[in-house]
Amino acid sequence: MDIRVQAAPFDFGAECGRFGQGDGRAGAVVTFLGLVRGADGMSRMEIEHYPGMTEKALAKIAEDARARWSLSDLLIIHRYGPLAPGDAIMMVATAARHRKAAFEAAEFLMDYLKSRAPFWKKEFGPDGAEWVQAKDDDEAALDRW
Amino acid sequence: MDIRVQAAPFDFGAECGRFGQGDGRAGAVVTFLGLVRGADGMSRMEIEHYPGMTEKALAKIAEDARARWSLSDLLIIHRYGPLAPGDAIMMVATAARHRKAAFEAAEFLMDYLKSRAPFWKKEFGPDGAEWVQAKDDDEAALDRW
Amino acid sequence: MIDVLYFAWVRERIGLPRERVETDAATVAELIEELKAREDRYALAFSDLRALRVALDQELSDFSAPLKGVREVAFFPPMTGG
Amino acid sequence: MIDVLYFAWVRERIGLPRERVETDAATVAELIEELKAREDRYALAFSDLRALRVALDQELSDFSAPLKGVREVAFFPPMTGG
Repeated sequence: MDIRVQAAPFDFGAECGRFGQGDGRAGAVVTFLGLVRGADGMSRMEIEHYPGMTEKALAKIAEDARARWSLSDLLIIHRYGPLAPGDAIMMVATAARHRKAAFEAAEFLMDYLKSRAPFWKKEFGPDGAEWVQAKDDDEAALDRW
Repeated sequence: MDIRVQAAPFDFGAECGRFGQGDGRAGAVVTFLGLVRGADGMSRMEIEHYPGMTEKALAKIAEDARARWSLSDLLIIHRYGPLAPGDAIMMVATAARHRKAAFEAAEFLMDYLKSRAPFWKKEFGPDGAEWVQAKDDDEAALDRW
Repeated sequence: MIDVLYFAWVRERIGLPRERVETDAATVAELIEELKAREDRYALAFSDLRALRVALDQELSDFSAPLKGVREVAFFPPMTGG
Repeated sequence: MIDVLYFAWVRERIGLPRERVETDAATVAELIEELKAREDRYALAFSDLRALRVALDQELSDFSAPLKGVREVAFFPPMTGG
């Protein structure tokens, strides 16, 4: 299990290559990568976070996932600071015996990361800067767990 | 979009590293990796398939996914032939604007691959060889789509 | 003449991966009856149709489907890919 | 004395990321009323509480929660990570 909050870029391919494999326990690995989209004329993004609370919130979300599904491995990486279109923002990965647990745990992590980890995105576009608004959908996504 | 049916190993990390990124269209990438578990004393596995039908079935499943979700990229790799515990059996990857579509499309691909693509697994263990039996769960998983 | 293919344990029970069959069977079910009448190994392989699937010209089908125009019939157990 | 932290547009409206506040407020809601009474920029930042979230000692909480024993209060908009 590994949780990282960092300004530095990470290498999604390299993380996937070494995640959850090699011990023979996992039959299923699911990974999710969140990227800055280049659409809508956005030129850059900045992510602010709450040092201290971020780490606690991510640890809690990861613990909740591990209590609910039997996972042989789990990874969360989330960046903060300035980002450009195409950049990797964050990733999660889960490993389990069967695909259902790996998929469900990855979606659970994403749903809680979206609405319960203290990150805030600000987009800089042709019309100036704007804080990304939380979507009602994202809050509603928690209801299924 | 890329679909490969092959006896050769593939490099999950390298595939993840070059999938769905770089064009700025995707905000979400989901990947799934299926591995041979080392549990239960299994010493090796063999996967048989139906050349010709396999390619058609996978193309159909991929087309169905693309008709249903707006995907900026899609990848399916499935191996056949002899495999050892820890080996990668197959992977799928999906790229979309938002996480919901990427997750759903990846799960759709997996559910249909399990029950509609002509692959058969045979496991070799301490008590001899046995064809893996399809699970009722796997057939039932199709009902949600 | 029709190509008949067998996969997984169906192939193992019948003892060959494919054969050309001379038949006037109108449906898959009739073809199966003809094959079962041949030899015990066929009767054994086709003893429980619920455990079998059929593809006609590489598309999943069912036992009541007509064989007219079909060039390739394949029998196999439920698939276990992924 | 309590540390009060602001993030995202709350930080921008109030114009600083954190401050130490001398207060006898019993609840978060009372602390907000004290802050709003200070200056327009506070009144503006706290004008719509539905658009705000609060964390007490780095755990999400709510506006009716007591402040007794709390060392750090943070105000911010709904989170948008992932």
